[in-house]
Amino acid sequence: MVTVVFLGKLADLAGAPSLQLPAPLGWEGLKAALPPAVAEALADPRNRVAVNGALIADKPGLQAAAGDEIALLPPVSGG
Amino acid sequence: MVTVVFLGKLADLAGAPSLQLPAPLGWEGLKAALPPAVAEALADPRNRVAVNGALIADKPGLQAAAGDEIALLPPVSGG
Amino acid sequence: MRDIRLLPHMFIPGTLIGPFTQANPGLGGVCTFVGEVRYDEGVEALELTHYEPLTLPGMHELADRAFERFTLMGLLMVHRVGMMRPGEPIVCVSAAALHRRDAIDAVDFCMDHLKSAAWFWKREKRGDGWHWIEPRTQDHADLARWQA
Amino acid sequence: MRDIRLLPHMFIPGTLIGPFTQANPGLGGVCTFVGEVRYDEGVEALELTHYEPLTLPGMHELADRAFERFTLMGLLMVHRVGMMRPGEPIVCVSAAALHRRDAIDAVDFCMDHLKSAAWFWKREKRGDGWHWIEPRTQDHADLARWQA
Repeated sequence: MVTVVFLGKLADLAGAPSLQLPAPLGWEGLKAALPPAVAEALADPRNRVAVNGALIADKPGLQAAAGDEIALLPPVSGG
Repeated sequence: MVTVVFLGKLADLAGAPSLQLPAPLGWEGLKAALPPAVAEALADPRNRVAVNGALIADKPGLQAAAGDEIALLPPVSGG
Repeated sequence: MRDIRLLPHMFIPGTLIGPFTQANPGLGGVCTFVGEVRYDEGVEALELTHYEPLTLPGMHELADRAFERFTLMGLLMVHRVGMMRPGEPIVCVSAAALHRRDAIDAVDFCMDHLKSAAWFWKREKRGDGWHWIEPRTQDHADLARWQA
Repeated sequence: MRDIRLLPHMFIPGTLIGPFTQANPGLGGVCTFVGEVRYDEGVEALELTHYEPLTLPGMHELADRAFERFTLMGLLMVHRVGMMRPGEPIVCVSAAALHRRDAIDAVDFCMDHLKSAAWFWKREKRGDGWHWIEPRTQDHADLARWQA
């Protein structure tokens, strides 16, 4: 399985802090498995994606294997 | 009497932290009563003069009466 | 002396700063900033979410940059995560240096980056539920000062 | 909360900063700078002379200007006078504000002025006697930043 972690507002959109999806998982597979609002948000370049703690530059090139953790990261918020 | 207080390096030049001089005391009287090295240093505009805690803008206009305190202040040093 | 931490529980800044200062003998100055959760009208609680694999390494990278940019003897950077109440400390950054300019600027630099370029997501609880907080325009302007 | 003092004896900054922070409830941040007498090669002691009728009023004027220039809730400004040994605290400035920028800048502002525009004369004792310390060029440059 691949763990998908939702941070910040994306956790609200997803309705949960994380999700388990079958491995292997690519970009299209990820989007198809997510709630539509989250899949749509991922198109926004301000929402970043990390695999096993490393940010990826090329989101459509995402490749996750069994045991990997994908994090979906909206812009940081604070102040 | 008028008290004359020497601060910083001027205390070294004067050889004492303060001095009592007869009142009334004007600029020329003050200079004449001070050790020559201090009198000379007073010509330097960076050395300021205060009477009773107030800096004076016009040093030659100095007028001190009995009980007054004159302070001779070299540039501050710190860092 | 370098001490970078995420804390899931309440802390008392004085208990960190005393030992930090002692751990940097020979320093000329220590600058410390402590941020607290403000008593904003109607705010009952504040929650700070982080993502462990990015947040702590990000703070270490920020510390590396501070050590490169300023002449420091020590740097303490402690950030709360989790649920907080108004009045509780949320962040403490302390820098020790031979000269005050380095200590003050390093704290300023770290705070600006922690506020709007570190991996934290902050939301506050009001009577009508939770609200995500966006960085203020001022925070972005503060951060831009270091990019020259 | 405003606390401006000249201290003729050793002090422990933590004992001032804790109560100062407590005295400004609702603050967003507190910035504190503590300067210590450095262990400079061969320096045995440091003496700070002041002139009471000018030095303390001068610090109060500086505090007035800080309150005018920044949005502050509180300001603590404590300066040692007299004889000090390396490692002892010499100055402590702490500013409390709703926003960090005001707190940090107020401390920076006060320190720059205390260092080169306040009525103190500093000399250090070395093996061959006492030496007066001149402000560093950097101190004048730091001060000039606020004159724009």
